[in-house]
Amino acid sequence: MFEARRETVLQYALADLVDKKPADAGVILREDAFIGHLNLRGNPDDAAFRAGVEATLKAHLPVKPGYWSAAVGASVYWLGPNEWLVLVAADAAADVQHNLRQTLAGHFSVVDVSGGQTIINLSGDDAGLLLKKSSTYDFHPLSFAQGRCVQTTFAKAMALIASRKDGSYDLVIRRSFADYVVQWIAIAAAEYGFAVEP
Amino acid sequence: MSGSAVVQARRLPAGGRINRDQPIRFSFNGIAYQGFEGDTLASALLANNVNVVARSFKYARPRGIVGHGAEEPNAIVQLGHGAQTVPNLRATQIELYAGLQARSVGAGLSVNFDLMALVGACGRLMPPGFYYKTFMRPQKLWMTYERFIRKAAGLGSAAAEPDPDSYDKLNQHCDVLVVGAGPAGLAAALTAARSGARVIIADEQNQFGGSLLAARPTIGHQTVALWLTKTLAELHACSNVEMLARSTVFGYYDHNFLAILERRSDHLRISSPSVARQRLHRVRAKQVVLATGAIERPLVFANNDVPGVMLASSVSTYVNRYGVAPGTKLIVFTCNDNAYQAAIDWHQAGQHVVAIVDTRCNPSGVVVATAKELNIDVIGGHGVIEALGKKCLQGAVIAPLNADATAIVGATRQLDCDLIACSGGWSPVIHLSSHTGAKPQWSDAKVGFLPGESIQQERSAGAAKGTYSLLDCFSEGAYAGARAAQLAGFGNGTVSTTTPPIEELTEQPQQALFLLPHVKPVSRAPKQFVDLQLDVTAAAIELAAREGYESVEHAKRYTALGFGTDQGKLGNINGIAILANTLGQSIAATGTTIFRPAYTPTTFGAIAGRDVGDLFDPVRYTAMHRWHTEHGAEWENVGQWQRPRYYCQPFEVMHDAVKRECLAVRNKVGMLDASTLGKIDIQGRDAAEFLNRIYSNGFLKLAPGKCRYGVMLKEDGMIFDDGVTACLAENHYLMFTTTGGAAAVLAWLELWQQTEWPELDVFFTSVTDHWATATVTGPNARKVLALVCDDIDLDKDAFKFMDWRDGTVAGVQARVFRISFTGELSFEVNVAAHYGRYVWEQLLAAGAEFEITPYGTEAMHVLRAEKGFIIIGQDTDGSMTPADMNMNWVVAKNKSFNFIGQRGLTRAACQRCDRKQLVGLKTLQPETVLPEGAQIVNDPAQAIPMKMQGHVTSSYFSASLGRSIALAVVKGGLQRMGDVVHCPLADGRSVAAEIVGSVFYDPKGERQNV
Amino acid sequence: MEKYSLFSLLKHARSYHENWQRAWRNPEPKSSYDVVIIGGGGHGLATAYYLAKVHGIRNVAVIEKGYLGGGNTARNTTIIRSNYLWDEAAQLYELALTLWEGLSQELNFNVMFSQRGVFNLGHNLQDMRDIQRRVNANRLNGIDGEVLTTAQVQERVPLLNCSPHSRYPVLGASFQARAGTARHDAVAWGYARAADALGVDLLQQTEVTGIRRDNGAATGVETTRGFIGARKVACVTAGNSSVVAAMAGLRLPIESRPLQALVSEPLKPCLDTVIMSNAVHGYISQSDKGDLVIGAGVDGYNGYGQRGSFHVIEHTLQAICELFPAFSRVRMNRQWGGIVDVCPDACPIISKTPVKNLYFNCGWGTGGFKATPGSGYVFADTVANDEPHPLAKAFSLNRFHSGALIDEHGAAGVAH
Amino acid sequence: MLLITCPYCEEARDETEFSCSGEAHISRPKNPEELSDEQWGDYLYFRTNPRGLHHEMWYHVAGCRRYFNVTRDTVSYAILESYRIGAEPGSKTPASCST
Repeated sequence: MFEARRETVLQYALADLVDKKPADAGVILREDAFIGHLNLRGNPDDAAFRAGVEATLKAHLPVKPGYWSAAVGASVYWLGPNEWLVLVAADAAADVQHNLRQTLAGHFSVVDVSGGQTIINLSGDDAGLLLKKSSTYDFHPLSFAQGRCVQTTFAKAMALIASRKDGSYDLVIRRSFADYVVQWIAIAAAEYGFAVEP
Repeated sequence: MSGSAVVQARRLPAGGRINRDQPIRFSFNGIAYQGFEGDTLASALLANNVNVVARSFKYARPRGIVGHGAEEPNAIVQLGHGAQTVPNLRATQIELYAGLQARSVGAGLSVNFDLMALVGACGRLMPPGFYYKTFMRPQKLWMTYERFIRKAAGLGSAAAEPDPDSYDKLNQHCDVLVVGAGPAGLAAALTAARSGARVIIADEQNQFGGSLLAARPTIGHQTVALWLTKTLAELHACSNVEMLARSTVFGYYDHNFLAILERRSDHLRISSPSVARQRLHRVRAKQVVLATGAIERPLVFANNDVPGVMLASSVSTYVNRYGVAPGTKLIVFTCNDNAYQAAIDWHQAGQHVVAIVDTRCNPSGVVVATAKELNIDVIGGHGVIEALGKKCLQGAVIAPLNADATAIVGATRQLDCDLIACSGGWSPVIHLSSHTGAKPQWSDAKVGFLPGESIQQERSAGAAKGTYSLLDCFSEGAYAGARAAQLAGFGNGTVSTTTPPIEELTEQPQQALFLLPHVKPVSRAPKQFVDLQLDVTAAAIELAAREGYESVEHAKRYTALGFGTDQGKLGNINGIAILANTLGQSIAATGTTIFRPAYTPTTFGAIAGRDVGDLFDPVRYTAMHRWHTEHGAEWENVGQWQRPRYYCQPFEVMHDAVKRECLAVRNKVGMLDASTLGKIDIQGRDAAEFLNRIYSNGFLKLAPGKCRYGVMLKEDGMIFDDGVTACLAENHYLMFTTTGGAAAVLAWLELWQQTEWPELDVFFTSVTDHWATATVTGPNARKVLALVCDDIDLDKDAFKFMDWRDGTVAGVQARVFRISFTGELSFEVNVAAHYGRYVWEQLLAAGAEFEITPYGTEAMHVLRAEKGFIIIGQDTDGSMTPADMNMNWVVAKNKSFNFIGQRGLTRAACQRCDRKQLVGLKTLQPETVLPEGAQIVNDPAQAIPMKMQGHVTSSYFSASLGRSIALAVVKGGLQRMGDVVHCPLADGRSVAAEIVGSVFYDPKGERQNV
Repeated sequence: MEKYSLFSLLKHARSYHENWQRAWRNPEPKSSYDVVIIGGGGHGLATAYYLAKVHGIRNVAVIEKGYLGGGNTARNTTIIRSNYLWDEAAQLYELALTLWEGLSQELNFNVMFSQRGVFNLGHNLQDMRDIQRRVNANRLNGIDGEVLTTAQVQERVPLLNCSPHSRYPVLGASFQARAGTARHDAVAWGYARAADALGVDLLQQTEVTGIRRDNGAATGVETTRGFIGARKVACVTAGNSSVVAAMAGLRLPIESRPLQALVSEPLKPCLDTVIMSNAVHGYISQSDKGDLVIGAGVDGYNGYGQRGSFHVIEHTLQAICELFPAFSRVRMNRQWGGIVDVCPDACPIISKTPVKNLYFNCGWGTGGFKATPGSGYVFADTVANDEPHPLAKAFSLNRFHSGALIDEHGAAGVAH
Repeated sequence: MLLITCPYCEEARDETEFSCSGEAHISRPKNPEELSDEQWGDYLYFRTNPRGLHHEMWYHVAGCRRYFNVTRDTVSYAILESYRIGAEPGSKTPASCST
């Protein structure tokens, strides 16, 4: 029978960077691969929809622009007035999608986009500076505290950028742009010391 | 570097903000010199008694250093050499570093070599605009004339090799941006910082302090020096303050966006790819304080360009900040109190002041008194009307003037001197305020242009606003900082800082003076220079006006006034005043000219940033990209995507590879990476209705499991995109778009749903990146798939052409589509991209026994052309309707809803029968391949201009058919089957071809249905 | 008109240039004219000149709200070429190019038309197909042009980055040898001086505030210097066309957009031709003064501010550094913006209007400067005969109703 | 360099996140087939293009992917308001009066 082999989005891009691991790195990159990514659409003003989503995901559905919520099974990111990104365990994606379809009624949509994007976690003292080099958005801790997320430009690509409790940042980027984004980060971070965390 | 460093003859024994323990060796025009740490190239050259630093642009006259900063018009040098050379830097702005090598620009062999002066002698033949009046005959000779003109023009030289350095950018956000770190700027930053606002303060110099850095260290100024130290210390300690030295704010753009160039490595002489040589700060500021200071205005008199004529403030700066005396015998020539300080500084430095020549009849007041106390000879009511000397100043001709200094009222006399420090007053640096569109206001009281009414969230303070008293600068800056912070939401606008206790100097009013009279009329007097860099004289401006170039812009453009690299920082106002005077109107009525970015010249590379080379534009890869790389793929850029164009095997050239790939698909089986096609998931109750409106053909009756090809039109009826859409389930569809069109199509769908049909319940989600697609195509395609897929019934009746099925391929959840772009039996296998390469390799392994052959876009193009399938953007160009493409079958005739583009199609021009239509072409010589883009005519013998009937859109040699084939659009082509047309080529040949149907291979389309 | 020549220069040098004649008068407006031209830019002045010269209509006023040639004439990057794709456009621009070739002599004013050639680079296979198509069409239209390989381009432009490893390698180029650049101000001044000499009144600092109509026909213009009657009113107000049209109750298929440009500091000769790249999005030449003259793309929004967005300049300089890595250390001296009237098909409107005796010449987008002589020539003819000049027929307003657009986007691409 | 407030993201973002899609409030005729070529051409191509206040549509392409309207002065480039599709602009100043 078949031994299905899967590859992480950054498998090759990071392979080229393995030697780049200064101890005093100001920017540390880690890929959180093989996460279940679901794109969820629906009407937040529809109480049934909101309740259905929150019951299924056991997570809060952020309706305030630019926020994300974390829960045990799933984290949910605001993408637009009727659009969210739901992150779940890779193998859970299919079930969660199924359950949402079971629970929700009316006008909604759920799409599995797991293969199309990946998560880059940026930590280190200079991670903020790296964002400043790469995006026009204001990531000052006062305005971009933990729990905030934003879809914006990153270099000449786009990213969903979220700020985490531990002070690091998650970047959700599209697969096809991943090599470009990593090359950009590696070059931009060089002056701070750049490390890749397995 | 050649020779040994010579002594610094003009260096004062003591004083200055230089480190005398750190001697620095450098060279200028090949001669070795020595300066000190803290010097600029200019101060070091003056210390070494280098008077002539350049030859002038038009008249090749010797020129010396005039200023001490961004205003310097003469001391323009070429720094370094090879790939890292930089043209046109100002010596006054180059920090001295060990090993610095600089050359004069423009000059021939040497600035002291006088051959070029011959050109100068012809000066009278070169009035402004002389080139508009000559070099016209014979017409064909202009290109020759031009070559000489171009050689003579231009300053420095660009490098001839790629720039080895790198540049980057920081996107900054702040509440208050303070531009300029002089007294006003520092006071503003301090008050704003104390309010808690996020503050950025930028200054173009290497040290903060502005004019304070050149202040004489006397008792009165001790307190100032102390204040400076303490202020800088406090600012450095503030976590909410970012201090940018060596950082020029060069542009003020809309919505309070400002661009700052920070120079980071040149002065350190390091060059490393990881350290950007320069950094562009892209600042979005809530509020801005412009404390950009003022630039002293020179006085315009005969031969005022002789080396040794300087700005008064520059003389003070060289003495006080750099410990350099740029001469021995000083004349201060002024029409205001302010310049007396230069004489006082000079005197304090133990140098000889010949006299202060003041155009005001009986100068009085504090500084005048001070000067007199020091026994400095003050000559009132006089002016310097002519400077003597060529390469260095040898004296000055002074004359008694009438009250408004417009006429000479007595005998002239000569004064012996080698340095003239002149001052016509000050010009506030209003460039940035002007960038915002604020219209500069002329002030007779300040004798200068002041910042116009603010349009953006900005305010000016200090000298930039015409406030010249140190005390007022402090308080004005402090207030501006507090106010800016308040408007940004910090503090209540009250000033929290104290200004240093210094005594207030009351100044006597200055005289408005822009051109000194001469014994001869302006047109005949020795040259009175207004714009030193471009050799624009007072006579030139008068002539321009006389010839009718009366508007400021005409006069400027006709004479080139202000078009130099200093953008007229010294000359513009004198020039405008002289024009106004010539026209007999006020300066205010004559108007200023709008300043444009950049305030000072800004490196291309820094504005480009890191987005060059590999990072110029994102490159997009599919999940199988590395496999392609490892297997000899030659690439084609399709939009941002890189797609394999063909796979080269040993000893193959492109033609062989493409032929091999094509034949494999037709006779055996081939495989294409089709992952780049755009894919949009569409869900919602009204999805079908929406598709039916957006596509030209019907989509209401597409059943789950089925696919349909569709064409999208713009409202004008022209083809915009095409692709297959599959019905995944009830109210759930998957749309394929062209590779290049994906983003545009998604935006297009959202546009109509969001703005026109919000009542339609439908959601769109891009899944382009989620799916990796391997197209298995060819007679053996089914056999290959069967080996890796056992849960889909692949039987031709169970899984028909234009069906799709869910299943597992090589153990991976997959969607398989029976759609074909080759005309062969095809299965498009879609799997989550993580498995893309794995499934690709499994299919290859399974196909090995059938000699499965990976093929690229080139073979794909040939195969689809053999079938007459169009490619949007190649066979169409935005002016083609479905009918033009012979695709009327894709246009629904009786939809209930008038679909997008339907009305456009019925316009008169779209109904004409002589529109270009898609046809096939068969060259009469089967082996001749028409060039794509060849134009088509009926009669190749006709005279030029020929009547063109259309052009070849696609053309290949078809290995399967053993002949060339082409697609073309031809006027009324569909009615011309069998006609022979001609393609006249560049090489003179004309290729004859027969118009045929556009389907060359398997016209009945049976092969894809098997 | 005083003849300009080396001899006149010598003569005047002897008298210290004190006796040069005015280049043009500064007349008081008459109460009425046969033709009033709104807009004293290159096109308007050229129209006036040809009306007087070719059609003998000399009772003409050119009304300019600012100074002559102060709009796009003063703000463009001076590129001149005629290698357009479609017959209609190509023939119009070719007429302009042939007029350029004799213009200095015609006007006795050196407009410094420098036929240094223009390269249009191709960076992908479709670029090259389009280049082939365009050059073939040009050739059959009698317009010079050739397709060059990468090697040929590299040989002629040594500093150009032709590496196959660059992000978008240069795959080849089209080259028009007769194309080039000219001194933009000189064009306006030359036409102004020549038109003035033929009796045309040039009214500067005079703003048109309204267009007076009498039962469907234009009868004159209201200006800041009072009403001026006119048998015919011709509008040539690039960057303001919709505003002027509104004065006559007309709407146009035009959007006015910022178009930005910049120059470097003056450099010794380092680029002796004109390079344009649509795919990489930049174009560059070197002026006789030594400045690198660089054009950016059109901004994405409407704007009358003669300012655009900084990111457009950033993108353009990325393209320039990509094409000429050696220019990365060169410095930008000045940047500015013009206002271009963009038509849906990137082609001009030279047309009669629903209002009788009112004519419009607009919508040149980024192609205006190079067309100046041809535009003036055919527009003068159209106005004089109240009938479109043969070359102007295809550019009438009604094409936007019939649908007979001339889609030059392919050829127009980036600004030039 | 415009700073545009997206009414859905409820904050000001850099211009580079958006693309402008031209004049706002041009709705598709309900009955295209009944329009003359002239009327259809007007809908397709003819625009107000005012010098002054302009209602225009923007697309937050690098953000929430929503279309929305903006009232902007085409001379000063000052943005007076951003509002959602379907909403009416608050600033009704006729375009002509401002310069």
